[in-house]
Formats: sequence, C-alpha cells, structure tokens
Amino acid sequence: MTPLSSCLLLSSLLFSVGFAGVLMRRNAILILIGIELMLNAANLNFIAFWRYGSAPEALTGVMFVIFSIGVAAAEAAVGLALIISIYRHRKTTQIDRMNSMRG
Amino acid sequence: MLGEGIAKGLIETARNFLGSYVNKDRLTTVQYPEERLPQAEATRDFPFLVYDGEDWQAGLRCVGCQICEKECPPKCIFIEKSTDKKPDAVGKPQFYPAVFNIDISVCMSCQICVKVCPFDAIKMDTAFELSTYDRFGGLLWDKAKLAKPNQHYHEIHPTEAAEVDGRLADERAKADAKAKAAAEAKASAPPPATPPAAPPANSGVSSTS
Amino acid sequence: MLFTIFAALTVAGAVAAISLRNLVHSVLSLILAFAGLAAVYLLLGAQFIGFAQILVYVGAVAILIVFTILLTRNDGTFGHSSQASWNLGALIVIAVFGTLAWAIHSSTALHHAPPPQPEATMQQIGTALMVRFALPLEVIGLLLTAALIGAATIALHEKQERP
Amino acid sequence: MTALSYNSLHHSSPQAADQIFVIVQHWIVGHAPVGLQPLLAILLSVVAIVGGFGLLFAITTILERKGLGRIQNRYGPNRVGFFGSLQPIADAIKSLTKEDIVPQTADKLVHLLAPILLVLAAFSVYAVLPVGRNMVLVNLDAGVLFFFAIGSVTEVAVFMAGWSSRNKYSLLGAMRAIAQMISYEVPLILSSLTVIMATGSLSTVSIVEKQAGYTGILPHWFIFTPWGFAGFVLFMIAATAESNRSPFDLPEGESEIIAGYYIEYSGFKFALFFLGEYLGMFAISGLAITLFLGGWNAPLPFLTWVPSYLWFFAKLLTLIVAFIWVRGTLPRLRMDQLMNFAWKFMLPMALLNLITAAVWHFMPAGPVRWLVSIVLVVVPYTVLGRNQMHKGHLEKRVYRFAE
Amino acid sequence: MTWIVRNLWLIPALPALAAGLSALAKRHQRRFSASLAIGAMGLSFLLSLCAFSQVMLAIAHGQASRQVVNFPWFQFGDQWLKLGWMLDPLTAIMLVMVTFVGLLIFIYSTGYMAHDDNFTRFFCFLSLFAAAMLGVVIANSLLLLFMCWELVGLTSYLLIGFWYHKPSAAAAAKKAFITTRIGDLAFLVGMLWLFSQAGTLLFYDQGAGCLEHSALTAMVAHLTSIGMAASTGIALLIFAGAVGKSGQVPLHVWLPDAMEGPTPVSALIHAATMVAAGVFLVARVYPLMAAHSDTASVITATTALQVVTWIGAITAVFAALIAVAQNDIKRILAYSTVSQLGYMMMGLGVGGVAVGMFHLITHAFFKSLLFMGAGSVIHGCQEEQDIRRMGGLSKLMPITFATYAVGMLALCGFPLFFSGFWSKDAILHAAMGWSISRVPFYLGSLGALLTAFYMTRQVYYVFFGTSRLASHNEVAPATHAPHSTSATPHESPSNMTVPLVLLATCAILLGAIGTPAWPWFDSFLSGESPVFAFAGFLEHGILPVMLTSTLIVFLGLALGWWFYGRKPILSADRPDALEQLHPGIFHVLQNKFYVDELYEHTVIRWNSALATFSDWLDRWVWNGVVMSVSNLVLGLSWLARSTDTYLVNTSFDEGCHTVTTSGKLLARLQSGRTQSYLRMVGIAFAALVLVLIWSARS
Repeated sequence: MTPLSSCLLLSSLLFSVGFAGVLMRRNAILILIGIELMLNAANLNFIAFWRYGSAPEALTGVMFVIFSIGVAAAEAAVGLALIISIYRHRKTTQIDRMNSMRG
Repeated sequence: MLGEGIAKGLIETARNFLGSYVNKDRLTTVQYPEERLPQAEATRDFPFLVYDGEDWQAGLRCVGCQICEKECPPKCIFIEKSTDKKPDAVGKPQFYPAVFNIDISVCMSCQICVKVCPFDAIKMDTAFELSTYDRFGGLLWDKAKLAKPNQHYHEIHPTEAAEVDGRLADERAKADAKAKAAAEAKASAPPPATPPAAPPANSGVSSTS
Repeated sequence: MLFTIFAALTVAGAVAAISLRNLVHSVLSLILAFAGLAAVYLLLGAQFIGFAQILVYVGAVAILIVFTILLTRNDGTFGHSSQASWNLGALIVIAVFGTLAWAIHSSTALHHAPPPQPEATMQQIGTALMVRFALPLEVIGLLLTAALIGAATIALHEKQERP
Repeated sequence: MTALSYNSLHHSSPQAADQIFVIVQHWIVGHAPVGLQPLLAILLSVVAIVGGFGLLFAITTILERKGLGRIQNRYGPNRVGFFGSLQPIADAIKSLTKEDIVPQTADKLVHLLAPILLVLAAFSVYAVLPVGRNMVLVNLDAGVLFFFAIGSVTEVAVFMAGWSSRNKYSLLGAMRAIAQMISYEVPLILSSLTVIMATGSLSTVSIVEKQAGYTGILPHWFIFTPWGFAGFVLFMIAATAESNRSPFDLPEGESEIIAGYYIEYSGFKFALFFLGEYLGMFAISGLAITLFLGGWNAPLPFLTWVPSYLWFFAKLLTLIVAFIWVRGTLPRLRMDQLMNFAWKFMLPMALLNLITAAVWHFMPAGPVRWLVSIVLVVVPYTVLGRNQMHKGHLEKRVYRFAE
Repeated sequence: MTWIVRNLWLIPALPALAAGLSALAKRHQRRFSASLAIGAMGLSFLLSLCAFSQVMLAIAHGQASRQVVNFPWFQFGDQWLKLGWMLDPLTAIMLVMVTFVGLLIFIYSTGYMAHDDNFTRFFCFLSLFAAAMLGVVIANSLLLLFMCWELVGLTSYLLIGFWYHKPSAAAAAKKAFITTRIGDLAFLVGMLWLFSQAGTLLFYDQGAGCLEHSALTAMVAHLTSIGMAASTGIALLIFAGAVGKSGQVPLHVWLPDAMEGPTPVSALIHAATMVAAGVFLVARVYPLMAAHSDTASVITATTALQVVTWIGAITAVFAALIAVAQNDIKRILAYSTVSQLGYMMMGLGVGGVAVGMFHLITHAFFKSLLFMGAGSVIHGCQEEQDIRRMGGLSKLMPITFATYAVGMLALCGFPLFFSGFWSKDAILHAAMGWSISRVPFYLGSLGALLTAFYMTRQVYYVFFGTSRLASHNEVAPATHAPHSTSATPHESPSNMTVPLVLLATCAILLGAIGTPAWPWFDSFLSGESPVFAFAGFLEHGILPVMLTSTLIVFLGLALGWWFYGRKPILSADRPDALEQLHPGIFHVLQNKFYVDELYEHTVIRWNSALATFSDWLDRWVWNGVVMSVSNLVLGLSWLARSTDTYLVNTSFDEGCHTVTTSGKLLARLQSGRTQSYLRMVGIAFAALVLVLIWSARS
C-alpha cells in the first residue's frame, strides 16, 4: 500500500466518522464536532495530494489548507455563537427540539 | 502618563528591598522561637479554672453551675456536678464539678464562658503553644489540667485579677457583715430573759467564718 | 510505522469524540484527534500546517467548543437518535466509507512511486501567501472579520430579553 | 545538538568553554552504536533541559520567596540550610510525601492528566529555545509558531484541571485563566510579529543570529529600536498575563476563588502545577530574550569570551528578577480592568507597533527614521494611556450578576 | 539629489504633525499648542530656506533648477499611480513666502487670539491649513495638488467658520466652501480629462510628465468635436478651479464674506496663501496654458491665456470699484485682494509666470501686512470693524499706523520705494505690449487709480481726523455697552506689532528684486543667473509706463485727499463724500454691483424653480400615470378574481385533494430534520461514486 493511499484511507475514515457523528447524534455541538472532523479529513486530502502530487513546489495544497483552516475557525465561531443564541431562546441544544419553524 | 504610578511603585519596592539589607529597623519580623514579643495584658487565648490557696481541689472557685456549659457556642465544655458540697470562696457550702472538661481543639476563644460565670471561676489564659503529638484527645483538657492558681491569674492579667480579688473580698466582707447581722439579730431576738452569758457561743461562730 | 500510530490515535480520538456521552470528554478526545492529525501533517512534511492545526484547532476551536458546552447546559438526554434511525445512519455511513475505500483501493492513479520530500519552508509559504495568494488572503481576512463581528453580535446579550 | 547543529559545529570555531556541553554530548554520543546516535543525542538534550530548568525552578522559588520577603521588609525563608538556601529541597520533600487527595466526584482520569499535560507542554516549548551557541534541541523552520502552538495547549490543560475538579471555584478559575490567556495571546503574538517581520524568519536560531554584531559598543538587539522596545514591553506585559503572574494572577485570586483551577490538587500534582507555571514563565522569558534581547549574544563586544549559555541564563535571571519585582509591587487587577487593558490598550498598541516596524523597515536609515518611529510609538501610547487612565475614574461600575 | 530634496515632504509634514498633536491637546494647553505650531512652522521655514538656497546654488552652478522625487502610491491594473514632490524656483519662492508669512501670522495670532476659548483648536486648524498649503506648493502631481487643494478648502471652511456660533460666520464658511466647490468640480473634470489624455498626472517625470513636451504636443494635436484643442479645454477647466479659489469674477462672492473669520485667518488665507493658490496653480500648469501648435517656446496669447487675461482684468477693475464704497475695514481689503488677484491673473496672462508670480509674492507681504494691521486696529478698537466709526488712530496706535501706511503705499504702487510699484509696473508693461488688445492695459490703469483712491479713503477714515468711537457708543449702546468705559483705542502688544514691522520691511525691500534693472526674480524663475544693468530701464516702453503709473497713483492719492482728507470727517453717520456726489452709483457699488442679489435671483431662483417643477412633475404627472396604471390593474384583477372564484376554484378543488394526499405521502421525506436530508445526501453520494467508477470501468 502506498503512503498516498493510506493517507486517503485515513482521510476517508475520518470523514466517515465525522459523518456518523453528524447523522447519529442530536446534540448541535456534537454535530459541529462531526463537521469539524469532516473538514479535517478534507484538509488531510489536500496535504496528501500536495505531498505526493505532481507539482509540490506550487504549494497549492498547503495554501488551500491554510485558507480552509481560516474558514473553519470562522465557521466554528459563528456556528457556536448560533448555538448559544438558540440555547438562550429554547434552552436546548438538541436539534430535533429546535422545531419552531416546523409547519 | 500611563505607567508613572507603576514606576513609582517599583522604585518604592526597590528601596524596601535594598533598605532591608542596610537598615535593620525596617525588618519588623521577630525570629519567633528565639525572640518573642511581650504579650499585651489583654491577651486572651483559652479558658482555665481559677483556684484560691494551695490546694487546687479545695480552692477551685467553680461550683459546677453549668451555665458556661449551656452558653458555650461550640459546646466544648463538659461538666458533671458533684453530689456532695464543700465550702466555696465565700465560705458557703456549694457543689463542685466532679468532672470539668474543655476540648481546646474545639474552643473558639469567644470568652462567653468568662462573661457568664457568676463566680469568677473561669478566666482566659494566655498560653498559645499547645501542640501535641496526640492526634485524638491530646487537647481534651480535664479539671486537673485546667486548674491554675490565682497567682497565675495575677501574673497574666494583674489589673483584672486585682479587681476580681477586690470584688470577692467585698462580697466576702458583705457576707460576713450579713452573717454577723444575722447572728446579732439572732442574739437580740430571744427575749431579754436570756442571760447575757450566752454571747461567747455566738462570738465563737462568727470567728470561724 | 509512526504514521500507523498517529493514524490510529486520530481515528480513536475521532470515534471517541462522536460516541462519548459526556460532551467535555468528547471535546477532549476531539483534541486528541486534532493533535494526531497535526502529527500526521508533520510526518507528511507540512510543518506550518501541523503547527497551525494545533494553534487553531487545539488552541482556539476546541476551547471555543468547551466554552459553548459550559454556557449551554445539557438537558439530560444524551443526544442519541432513536434506534431505527441510528441503524439507518450507521448503514449509510458504512456504505459511504465502503465506496470511498473501494474507490481508493481500486484507483490506479495512486500507484506510483512517492516523489522526494518537497520543500515547504516558511519563506516559500510566506512569499506564496503575499504574492500569488494575496487576494485569497485578503478575502480570508475579510471573512474572519465578518465572522468575528457576526459571532459577537449573535452571541451578545440581548437587552430586551431582560425583564 | 541534532544533525543540524553538528554541521554548524564544523565551520564555526568556538572556544572550548563556550561549546563544552556540545563537545561532551558529542563525545558521549560517539560511543553509542550508530543507529541509536540521534535518539541518544535527543535524549541527552532532553535530560539537560529537564535537569537545568528543574534546577532553575528550585532556585527561582527560593529567590522569589527571599526577594518578596525583602520587598515587604521581611526575611523570607531562613531556617533550612544556610540562610534558607535548602528550602526548595524541603519543599520538594514535603510535597512529594503529602497525601494525594482527589475529590470523590472528580473526573479521576482527566484530573490526573491535567497536570501532566501542563508540564509536558511547558517542557516541549524548550525544544526550540536556543540556550547557547549551537545549543538548541531542534532548529525548527517554524520555531516561533511551534512555541505558540504548544503554548496554547496549556489552555486545554488548565481547562481539564478546572473542569475535572468538580468545584465551582476551580471552574471559575479555569474560565478566567482561559479568557485571560486567549485575550493576551493576541497582543503577545502581534508584538512578536514585529521581530518576525524584521528578520523574515520564524526560526529562533536565525532570529538570534540576526541580532549578532555591534555598532560601536551597542549590540544589534531589537530592543534597541523604537518598535523593538515597545514590542518588548508589550510582550512582557502579555507574558506576565500568559503565565498568570501578579498583577494578572486573577485565575488564582485567593480572595475570591481561593486558588483557582488547582484548588483541588495536593501533593505531587500540585507541585507539578507549580512547576508547570514556573516553566511557562521561564519559557516565555526565554522567548522574549530570543526575540528582543539578542538571545545568547553578549551585550558588549569585548564580553564575547564569556560562554554564550551563561549570557542566556544571566538574561533569564534578570527577567525573572523583574517578574518577582513586579509581583512584589503591583496589586491584582480586576477582571474588567484586565479585559479593558487587553483589548483597548494592548491590542491597538501592538497593531500600531506593527505599522511602526513596517515604517522602520521601509525608511532609509538616519535620524528621521528614529524620529518618526518614536513619534509613532509615543503618541498612541499617550493617547491610549490617557484613555485607560480616565476610564477608571469616570465609569460607574455595573454589577451584572449581583443586582 | 540633495538631502533637502529627498526630505522636502518634511516641510508640510511638520505643520501637519503639529496639527495632529495639538488636536490631542486639552483646551487649556494654550502654550503647548501655540509653541508647537510656531515651532513646526519655524522648522518648516528653516527647511524652506535650505530648499531655497539649494535652488540658488543649483542656478549659480548652472545645474538643472528643477529636481523631482516621484514614488509609486498604488497600483491599479498594471499601472502605478505615482505621486511626488519637486523643487524648482517657483516652489522654492512660494515655500519661503508661505512659511515666512505663515510664521509671522502664527506669532501674530498668539496675540490676537489670546483671549479666545478655542485657542488650541485655532492653532490646530492653522497648522493643518499651513500643511495643506505647503503640500499644494511642493506637489509634483496634479492629484496630490488636488488633494492638498481640497484640504486647503476644508481648513479654510473650518477657519472661516471658526466662530461658528455666529450665524454669519457659519453662513460665510458654507458659502466659501460651496462656491469654491463649483470651481473645484471643473478642476476635477479637467484633471480626469488630463489623465485620459496624458495617462499621468505627474507634472514632470523625466520626459513622461503631463507638462512636458511629448504630452503637450499630443494634447495640442488632439482636437475635440468643437474644434478646440484638448490642451485648451483642460487648461480652461483647471483655470475654473483657480477662479473659484482665487475669487475671480464670477466666483468672487465668497471672499469678502469670508472676512467673518478671525483676522489672522484673513491675513493667512485671503491675502497670502489660499487665494494665491489659484494663481499658483495657473503658474504651475503654465506650460499647459501656453501650449500651442508651433513649438517655439515664446509666450503667445493662446485661447486659455486670453481667457485668463480678460477675467483677470475685469476682476481687477470690478472689485476695485466695489472696494471704493465699502465701509468695513476688512471688506475693503478683501475686495482689494480680489482686485489684486485679478492683476496677478492678468499678469500671468499677458506676461508669463514671472510677472504674475512677482506680484503674488509682493502682494502676499503687503496684503498680509494690511490685514494684520487691520486686525491690530480692530483689536485696539474693541472689535469695531466699521471705518466710519474709527478715526484719529494715528496718534494712538503709531506702530500700526506706520506699518499700515507702508502697506497701503505698497498696495497703491507708490513709486520707487515700494515693492508694489515694481510688480504692478511689470504687469502694466506686459499688458501694454500684449498682442491682442490694449484694453487690459487701460483696465489695469483704471484699477490702479481706484486702488490708490480707496486706500487713501480708508486710511483717512481710519487714522486721521478725530476718533468717532465714542459717538458710536452713544448711537448703539447695546452692542458694546460693557466696553464703553474703556473704549479708548490702544496699541497692540508686541507679539502683534513685531510681525507688522517685519512685514513692512519686506514690503519695502522686496521691490528690489524685480526692478527692470536687476530682474532677479524673472531670471530666478527661469533658472538663469541675473544680470545687473541699468539698461533695463531703457528697454522699449518701460519708462513711459512707469511714468504713467506714477501719475495715476498720484492722481488717485490726490483724489482721495480731495474727497476725504481735505476736510476732517466729523461724524460716523454723515454720508460718504462720494455718496454726496452721486448717491445712485455709490449704492450700486456699496451693494457690490448686486452680484449676490443677481445670484439670488438667477441661479438660486432657477434652482428652486427647477426643484418645484420636479416636485410638481412627480406629484401630478408621474403619480397620475402610476395611479391610472394601478387602477387598470385593479380592474383587471377584479375580473381575474371573479373568474377564479367561480370558474377555476370549483374545478380545481377536486384536483387539489388528490395532490394533497399524494403530497402528504411525499412530505414524510421532508421531515425538516437536517439529518434525514443528510442521510439522503450520503446515499446519493455513495451511489454517485459507484456510478462514476462503474462508468470509468466500462
């Protein structure tokens, strides 16, 4: 097994675990954790393809991950702020109880 | 300007730091076990029982009235009253404490026992180095450990002790006078038919008191 | 060898993060996963990314999540879905992973010799950020500012709520 | 002392005294089988770091207690050993033999892991500190980034300690500590960015090398530039807050929350926390020395014969003394003052300092550059400082949670 | 390149820094802000002297007298926008003039504004103004010049409205700002046009600048649709900016009103610097103005220069006429300034840069001297500004009187000993020799006559006769009641008189640098070494012009004496001597030819009529259209509704029922739970990957 495919395997495993978290938990914070894991899996892919790709000196993968980390930080901040705000109104972080928009 | 105060403070502490090496007067610390500060007269630490005279058993002022036991906030006093009586400081026959225990480790030096004692029997001591190796019961003091002579009281709180002694002497004098008056009344109460030869017996009673 | 250890650490942390009942334990395991991933990055030669991962994810995102957990009290139920939907979810996840793994396994494009370790000095990354990727960098800066203001506004104490 | 340092050994021709530790390590490693050599080299360095800074920790505790005592017109410890010099040993024996108490409701595993993580993180950052010429464990290309990244792990450890104790005071202390650390991490990093801008490198070794050399007798340290001086002061203030030392020691404010996040720790674990805090302080002082005070370079050109590591430790001790002095002088801040100071003074100052450094970089050398840079530092300082000072007098304090 | 050229930016930067610092100063830190401003200005003055001597040296050594520093500012597209500064004789002389006069005015202000509450604010604005003006002077880019130009406008707005609690001051500030904005708009358009033509806004850029040969020939060659060369159009638009700033007809109306500001402001802005900025601008872009198709670089009367000349000449006479009938001491000076600015413009138009600039420099000194003298008078007379209520001050304020007299004689162009004579003479001489028409020369001579006349009138009113202040107090006791006891005028403090004396000295001595015998100024500006030769006087037409203008001046002075000096003016309320002569004309003059009223009735009226018309159009026409459309729509919708209700609904109800039931089945998919959607996504993803791989295989 080449290092690249093992990296990709790890990444897909991480992605699946994050996806499982998103699908199977109902706590908004845990869902956010799952999303973070999926994002990290994507970052790992970028790094792996940069490392074993054809033009590593272009640094495209590294740059992409830098920006992705920045976006992830912003996303986490806004997401958590939303969770806090929702919690303040509905006193819960379980997403299936946040159903005031339901018809 | 921001930071001026900080600079001033730093200079002050630096002066303290250097000055403490130069000027011994700055150092207020007392090297305790070797040096000690004289205790103020009003020092109060833990209670003790006062006795008069030489024999602590006989001279104990406490009459076992248990007022202090009831008043003690942390309930550290334990008293068992005696069944027999013996004469107290004034000379009246009184009960005495068969058992008088104070758990010093519980005592909080509040001095309420002293305030409520009508007999000036319990006072505050100035001893504070009370460590023991005994973890349980080492600080549970019984009557024998608690009893201290009146002289000790005079040593640690001279003014207060003098005042107490004066008051006790007054009371005793008053009691004497009262007894004398009672005796005289008794003497004068019988009809004049009684011959005046009777007084010697009376005077003998009064002299014993 | 090292890769296997760190990969195992990462996956273990991730699994623990999504399956533990205590949210704080979840976050701590998540930190473990992040740290493991950072180690993997270092193994792959991406030094900057590895340290940035620790700085951002461990130092900031995880702490943010912790703060959120402490600010929102759990209401007793520990967020697992009902058994049926849980099973369905598990099935789908396994399906997704299966297809991904199969795709990776069967890909022919991956079977070539690994190239030599590429250079990625700080100097190069900095130059790339300032020259070729200057515009994305500005955009990210703008995004972060917007996120900062947005998060503060959303989470701000709402005055009219108070009696 | 890794492969990189070996290479640099060959082309530099150091004096024996300066390189004695390197030579000794070399010698020892030379006896080991070839396969184990790198591992052994690292192991030796780690042992040296743990031993050296552990010793410094011991020295600092007694120094701090004596110094504080003198500042407060007391003697300080003077019973154990000659003038109390063996006090650290006594303290160590005491804390090692004390009973280890864990609260019944505590999260036992996390409670145990917290101090270990703290000390591990504190020791890890020494890997990139150049203690002397050729004396750095790893010369990372991203050394400063590594330092800050590992430094941020401390927050996790603090949170683990505070949360796992199941004590409201410890949780409050932990939250305070984290809020404070995050707030002051921003000016800390921003103020060190100036140096990174000036050197164009994140490697601690090359930052130190950039500060070698002298103009006349003045060394080329960054503290001797207007932005460097301002950056150094900002860095030290932020460092004081980062290492939770007075006057920023709110996380352990005895009068309110007893001892903060390690309230439920005793014995050896408590000692670990203590050690971790001091190690953090040494590390961040070491970084300040590396960034602003020329690392292990001698301050005067005719003093270069003194071994470089001695210079490093001399500077470190100076900074430690400054820390102690400040601790003995300033009272603790209030939480709102702390946050105000971070966001309304430190952050704008650090940002403006970046601009100053840029101006310095782009202007031609000469008195005009000095003038402009000094004005750029002094004017905002005056304005922001005035703003800070007037805030406290005018604003009525509002108690949000005690109405 | 020498040190001073590289650091020329320091000259405006120092006052700007002083402004910034004193903006931070507290209100009571008067000494701090004043010394900061004066110190910065003094340093700038020293640096200007350095720059000046640098240019002198360069000329003496026969080197290029123009040195330029350009630097890129920012990039758009693949072009760099460059800014820069330059040092040439024009800049050098202006720098020295602005900083020197500015420094004296700053010092003077410490006395004049000593009792003002907003002392620090005043110095902040003043420094900022000086910085902006110096920026205009050193700019080597029309853009930089324009930015500083606008900053000058802003600070003049701030300074004119300094006493903003006075409604008149606030109104004057607004008026100044808006009026000059009209010119600036044209300026901006001209600048954009220039950029589109030349591709750069730098004046000089090693052959690539917009004032250099290649750009100019290109612009001259480029004809617009109306047959005018692009260079002429641009020049005229830029000149419109100068018209606004320099108060030329028809945009002169703001300048007299601007006298509402404190007097040092009037001296600085409306005598020495800001209004001169317009003249300076024309001088700066002179190559553009003078650009014409044949390449010989002699001065020819291009269209642009003709416009400049005519506007200048008309302004010179027009404003001088108004000045004759004014009663406010500062207003007279203001109109005189407008008139003199007209002279300068005319000089630029007919005689080139040197002629106009020489008058600008001499005028800056004696006019600021006059303004400051007027300020001293006002200060001494308890803020009285009406010349009819002054009188007899020559004994009470001797220094002020002496210096004022010097300024007045210089302004009138008293022969030989005063600088104004030489500079005005140069203009007249040039006008005499103008190839297009002699009319400007006659207008100029008439202006000179009027100038001598109204200045004599003013001096007689203010300094001779008996004091009429007391009578004023009896007439209107309410306005100055608190001062009535201490109403005797007094001499001003030394920090006000010393600058006066210095300026008076300059007003006399400066004439020496531009005499025909030793045309130092002329040669300095053109970068040559001056030659001393009495033969200059003998050049064609010089002596007759000098003689004529001398006669004119004496005539003016005599007329003034005849009307105002012969009999002492006794009462403030007596009608003016001219008014007695011909009240009708006098009133027209006193009301400034009704220009303000004209604008009131034309421009403003039209504007409001247009607004009313727009409103009416909106209300009745468009609204009517919209209403009718909406009514139409309403009718249609009513029709549609009835069709709907009775026709469509019944038939659709059945169908809807079916849809509802089927919809309910489908709605179970749309649970609103994100997770169930995500499940779908997961399934779809897996399926997609499988399909992709499958298709890749086969």
